[in-house]
Amino acid sequence: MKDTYLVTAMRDGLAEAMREDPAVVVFGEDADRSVMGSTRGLIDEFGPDRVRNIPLSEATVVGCGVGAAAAGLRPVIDLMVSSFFYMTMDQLANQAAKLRYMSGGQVRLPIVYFAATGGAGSAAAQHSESPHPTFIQQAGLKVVMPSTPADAKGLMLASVRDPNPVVYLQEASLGGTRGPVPNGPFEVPLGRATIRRDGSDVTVVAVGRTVRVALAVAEELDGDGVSVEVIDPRSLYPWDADTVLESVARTGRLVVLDTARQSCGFAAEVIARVCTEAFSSLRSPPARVTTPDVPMPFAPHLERHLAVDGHKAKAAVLRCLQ
Amino acid sequence: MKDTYLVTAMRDGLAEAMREDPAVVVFGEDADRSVMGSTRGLIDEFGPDRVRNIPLSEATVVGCGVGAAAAGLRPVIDLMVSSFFYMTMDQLANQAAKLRYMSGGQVRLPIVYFAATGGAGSAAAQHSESPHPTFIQQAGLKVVMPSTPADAKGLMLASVRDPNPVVYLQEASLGGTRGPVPNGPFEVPLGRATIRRDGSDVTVVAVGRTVRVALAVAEELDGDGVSVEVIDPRSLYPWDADTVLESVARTGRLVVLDTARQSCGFAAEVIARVCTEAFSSLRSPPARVTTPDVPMPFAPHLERHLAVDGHKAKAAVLRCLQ
Amino acid sequence: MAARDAGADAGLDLVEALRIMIRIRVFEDMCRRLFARGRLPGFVHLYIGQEAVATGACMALRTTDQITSNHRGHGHVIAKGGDPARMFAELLGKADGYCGGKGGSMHIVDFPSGMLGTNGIVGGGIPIAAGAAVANQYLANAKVALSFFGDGAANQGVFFESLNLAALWRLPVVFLAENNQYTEWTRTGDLTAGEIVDRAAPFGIPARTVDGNNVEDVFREVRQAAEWARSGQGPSLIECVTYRWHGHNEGEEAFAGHYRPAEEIEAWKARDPIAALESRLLEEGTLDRTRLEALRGQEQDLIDESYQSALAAPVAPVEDALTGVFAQSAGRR
Amino acid sequence: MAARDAGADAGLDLVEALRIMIRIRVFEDMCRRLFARGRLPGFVHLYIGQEAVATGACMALRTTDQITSNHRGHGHVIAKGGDPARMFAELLGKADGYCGGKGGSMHIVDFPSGMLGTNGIVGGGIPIAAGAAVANQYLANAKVALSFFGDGAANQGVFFESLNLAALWRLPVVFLAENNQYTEWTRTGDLTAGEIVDRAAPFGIPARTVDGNNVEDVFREVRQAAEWARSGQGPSLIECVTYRWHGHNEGEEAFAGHYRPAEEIEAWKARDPIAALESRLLEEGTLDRTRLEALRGQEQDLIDESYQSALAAPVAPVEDALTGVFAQSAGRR
Ligand SMILES: Cc1ncc(C[n+]2csc(CCOP(=O)(O)OP(=O)(O)O)c2C)c(N)n1
Ligand SMILES: Cc1ncc(C[n+]2csc(CCOP(=O)(O)OP(=O)(O)O)c2C)c(N)n1
Ligand SMILES: [Mg+2]
Ligand SMILES: [Mg+2]
Repeated sequence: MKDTYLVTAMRDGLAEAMREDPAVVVFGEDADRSVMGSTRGLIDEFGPDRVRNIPLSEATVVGCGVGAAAAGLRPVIDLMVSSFFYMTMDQLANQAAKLRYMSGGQVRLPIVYFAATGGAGSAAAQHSESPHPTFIQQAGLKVVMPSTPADAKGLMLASVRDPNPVVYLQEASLGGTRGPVPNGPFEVPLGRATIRRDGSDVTVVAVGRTVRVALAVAEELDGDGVSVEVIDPRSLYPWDADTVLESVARTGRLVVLDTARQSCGFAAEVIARVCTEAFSSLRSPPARVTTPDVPMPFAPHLERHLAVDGHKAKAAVLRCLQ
Repeated sequence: MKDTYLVTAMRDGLAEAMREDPAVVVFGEDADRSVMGSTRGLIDEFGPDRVRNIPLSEATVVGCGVGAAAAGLRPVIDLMVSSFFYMTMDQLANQAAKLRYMSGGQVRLPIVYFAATGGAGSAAAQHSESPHPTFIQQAGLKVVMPSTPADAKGLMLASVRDPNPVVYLQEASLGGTRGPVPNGPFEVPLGRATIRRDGSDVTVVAVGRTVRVALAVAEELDGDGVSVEVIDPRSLYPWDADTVLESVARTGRLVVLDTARQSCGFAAEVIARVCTEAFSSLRSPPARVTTPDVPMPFAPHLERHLAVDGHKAKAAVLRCLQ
Repeated sequence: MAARDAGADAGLDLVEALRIMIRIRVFEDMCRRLFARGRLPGFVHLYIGQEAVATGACMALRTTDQITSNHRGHGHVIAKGGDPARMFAELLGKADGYCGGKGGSMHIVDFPSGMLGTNGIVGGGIPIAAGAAVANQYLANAKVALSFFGDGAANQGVFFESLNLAALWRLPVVFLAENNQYTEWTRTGDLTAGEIVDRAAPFGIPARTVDGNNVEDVFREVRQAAEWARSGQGPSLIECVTYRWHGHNEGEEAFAGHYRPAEEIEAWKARDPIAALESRLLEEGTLDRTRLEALRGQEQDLIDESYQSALAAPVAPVEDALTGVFAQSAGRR
Repeated sequence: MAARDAGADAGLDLVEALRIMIRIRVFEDMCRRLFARGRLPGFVHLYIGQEAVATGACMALRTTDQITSNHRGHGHVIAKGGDPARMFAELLGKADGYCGGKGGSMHIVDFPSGMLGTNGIVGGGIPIAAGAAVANQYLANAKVALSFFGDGAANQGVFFESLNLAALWRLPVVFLAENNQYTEWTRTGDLTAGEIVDRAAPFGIPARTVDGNNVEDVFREVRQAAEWARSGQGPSLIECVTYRWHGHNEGEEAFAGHYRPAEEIEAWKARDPIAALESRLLEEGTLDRTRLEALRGQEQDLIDESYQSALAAPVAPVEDALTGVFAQSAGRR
């Protein structure tokens, strides 16, 4: 166990993967010095052949990942900021997500595409996207978003070991948060949620940075005798619906917190899934607290106004309990 | 009134827009001869200056739309097949969808981006996307999908007249269907749904080609004394939730048919909206019938197996009625 | 295609080249007839007229080398060693098609012969080939990757981005542009400023234009480029000037109208790469009429039998449509 | 900026040029200090060292001409006629900032002065400028569009796609590459094969390299390119070689380490475009020390007052965050 920053833990998970398999090669803009810190120092241990700086040609680099994986590498591609994924959507959605299926299973594409995601503090509209629903929609990409340093490391190792394309999204606003992280290699299995806090009155499913929001609300309401269960899906595709359904069966209430914009977001999917499959177990209307349907504004007070915060989350939980 | 093919009606709507405003200029691959038919013949009336063939540089052309609109044109850009939108996602999502908001409202961007969408009969995975949820997620793009020739014409004129970027999706499989279309210019207002069939037992919200599926099921169940209301949203963003909520308040039951893949699709949004805002009016679990979470296979029998069809739709409706 | 491999480091076996070109022609002609009779689902883009490009290029490569291709890819698949029976099976959506019927014409993958995929996205295969080259270079496996793409694809940003990356990293990759002078229904010149071959110069990448209807010229250039890449010298661009005899896709006539002058089409048909090679081999005496007829007959039989076997083959169970998105077995290769 | 317009078809007013360059320098220096004191939210990319490029280029344009810019855009906004007070207000997230606080440094738009936007996406502004040129050409309004972008952006596919389209349609657009020799923390040469200026040739687009630290050279080239475009001759590419004195973004020191040799930075500081112009104007006698000091003082005062007024200004009500995505009024412009 070591107390570690989330972004460092993510880097450590990548280092473990590189140690165990020389086919793991990292590509990114300034991957050597690493603007975000997620690849910092790797070049010292693994050298410039395995840690490569790339030109600003994101679409091509994402496509190179497909070709390199088909030809025997396990490419890990740092796209820096999740907004930049949009430059690469053709290679990501039309090629990486579909090639295995289209080929009738002839190719395996062990690729990890990662980036910092979400509002990071006045980074404004082109650096504050939470585009995970768009990746989930592709159906051919696994999508993960850790909320703790330990998960950041374990999910990274699991993602690199997975034989499929994985989009690994690191909450920009959590990069500098610390937490205990086991030493050495370990996996946090893809597709498995974790219950961050047990509760019996209401189930709160929280994504990424909103997990901390949910836990704070749970703590606060605990004083008022309200028992809140907090579930962190960690993997957003495929996601662990069973754990959520089982929880809602016990609590009868559901609130979903998501950093993505509301329409067709992950919160919509969780609510739709629960309502179509466990309608009878719901004792009150489900609720969602998400980023509203607007681009992220620059001004701190405007950005704050849009954030999924404790105030909004608590209000949603209390509404469910009425 | 004239009996017209859907794709021709769409073309006629565009022609009306070009007649009323010389600032409307059309850009597309083979726009002069028009592979899909949606711009066929326009060059004869409006000339090569207003109907332009473009190189295979979709990302740049979509960005040109933003610059041209900001500088005084009303560009209409034909991207041919909705899968190709992925090539343009940066210019579409980071620029077109956000520039007005980011600029504090200084610019208006009257742009229409259109393409044929959805499975078209063994066009396979890279020509059969139904990506509307990805556009809806952007929050800065209006999204429409007509299901009748009359709506195809009226929505096109409304889209070109709208001062914002509109993604106009024409169901490839409906292009050759006929229906009565009023002569001359008329608008089908954006954001307004229409009730295709009145009913009292269950509300079926159906998107694009699934509207016909819903109507057929409604007809069939009518015989068994089941009264099905069929709502065609026509606009998917912003969409007319009021009409749906009002209907569900009457019927107490909801089934959503969507051509997009299930996870984070439009069906998820409709169900989440109704369950969070009108939970008490639901007398049975809502249901969705969508394309499963896989790329579209080539073989006709495999593709058919994934389609939203009458069999699946009827089963979903009957489940709601139990 | 051991034959080709044996010859891989020697010159071009012209009779084998003729055989492959004829095989492609006959395969495509069968597709034409099947499509006309409504027997082929989906889009069909024929390679007829361009056979010398795929044949010359793939015969200059090793079976272990990789290629990526585009929507007009049947010729590339065959030339790289593809089995016509499994191709027909794919086009018919059968279980033992290359992709089990999931891919179809625009997504044929034949991994064992280094065929990484035809592609429905114009330009989509270019970065994929560059990526394969990144792997080859890193693994030092002496493999070369080649990307076939059309003149239309040469206007996609990824083409230039790939040239830049390939030049920077000296990737063992060959960019092969098939300039058939039309992008769908529009003249290449109306969409493409300057010459495609000149687009490599700014990156310091060697480039050549060759007669795409001359299989020997194509072979020579690609062999040179492949060995240049194999020896660590880096990428090359080759523009093959050729012509497609048929429409952009089968069945276009109803809508396309006459976008190509009849004389132009005739002039190019008069430059048929197959007829040219045949008469040359006959003149040289390398072949006589009997052997030529025999060869033609063999290829015709191969295609006919391939089609019959594909036709007789079963389709995949419908449940297959729902599986195969993700590889299951976790962990290392 | 009427002054500039008056001179729009004459030569360069060097004193006015010096004024603008100093204004940019002082504005950016204020940003530096504010950021260091934690007063500026978000990312800040300073233009210090590159002032001659924006100034020479924008003074060669008319107010009605359009520009698009990038993440390092403060200099472009000021040179095109932007109001420092509204810029500071934007950087501070105030209501009367150019974008009401919704855009910030990377999204400043000043529509009336033809400033179509700084941009957070590297390369994002290039097609937008080409599109503005499409409109200008169609509307025959004699306007020219110019896109400022960095060496890093020259590796984005849209750059090449835009060159091709601009050449095909003879668009009235000027592509202006500011090569400050680094893409974030990496040397341009490690990411960019060949010379950026050579990338226009394949499309038949005229291109020139100029000393980006010499405001007159930049002015002359851009004026020529703009008139070339205005007279219907089409696009041009200009590569301005320059250097940024500061980090890629403020506050990078903590992580970036020393990626640029100290001598290199010093050598470029010795080539300060402002100092060079000052001493020249003093030598020529166009300016004397008193007038120079006065001019400096005026710009310092302008910036100080601009900042103070911005600081005092109110922020937008939080509800504004939820509005303004779509234009409401339907129909025609
Ligand atoms: C990104 C993308 N845009 C458009 C299309 C539609 N399309 C299919 S083939 C084609 C023309 C390609 O021309 P070229 O590259 O010259 O190849 P050719 O058909 O001439 O062999 C077009 C526009 C596509 N498949 N992908
Ligand atoms: C598409 C995209 N990729 C990456 C980034 C991150 N980024 C911001 S500025 C920059 C470097 C740009 O270099 P250059 O174009 O030379 O401009 P300079 O900073 O040198 O002025 C990068 C990589 C981005 N903003 N957009
Ligand atoms: Mg072509
Ligand atoms: Mg630079």
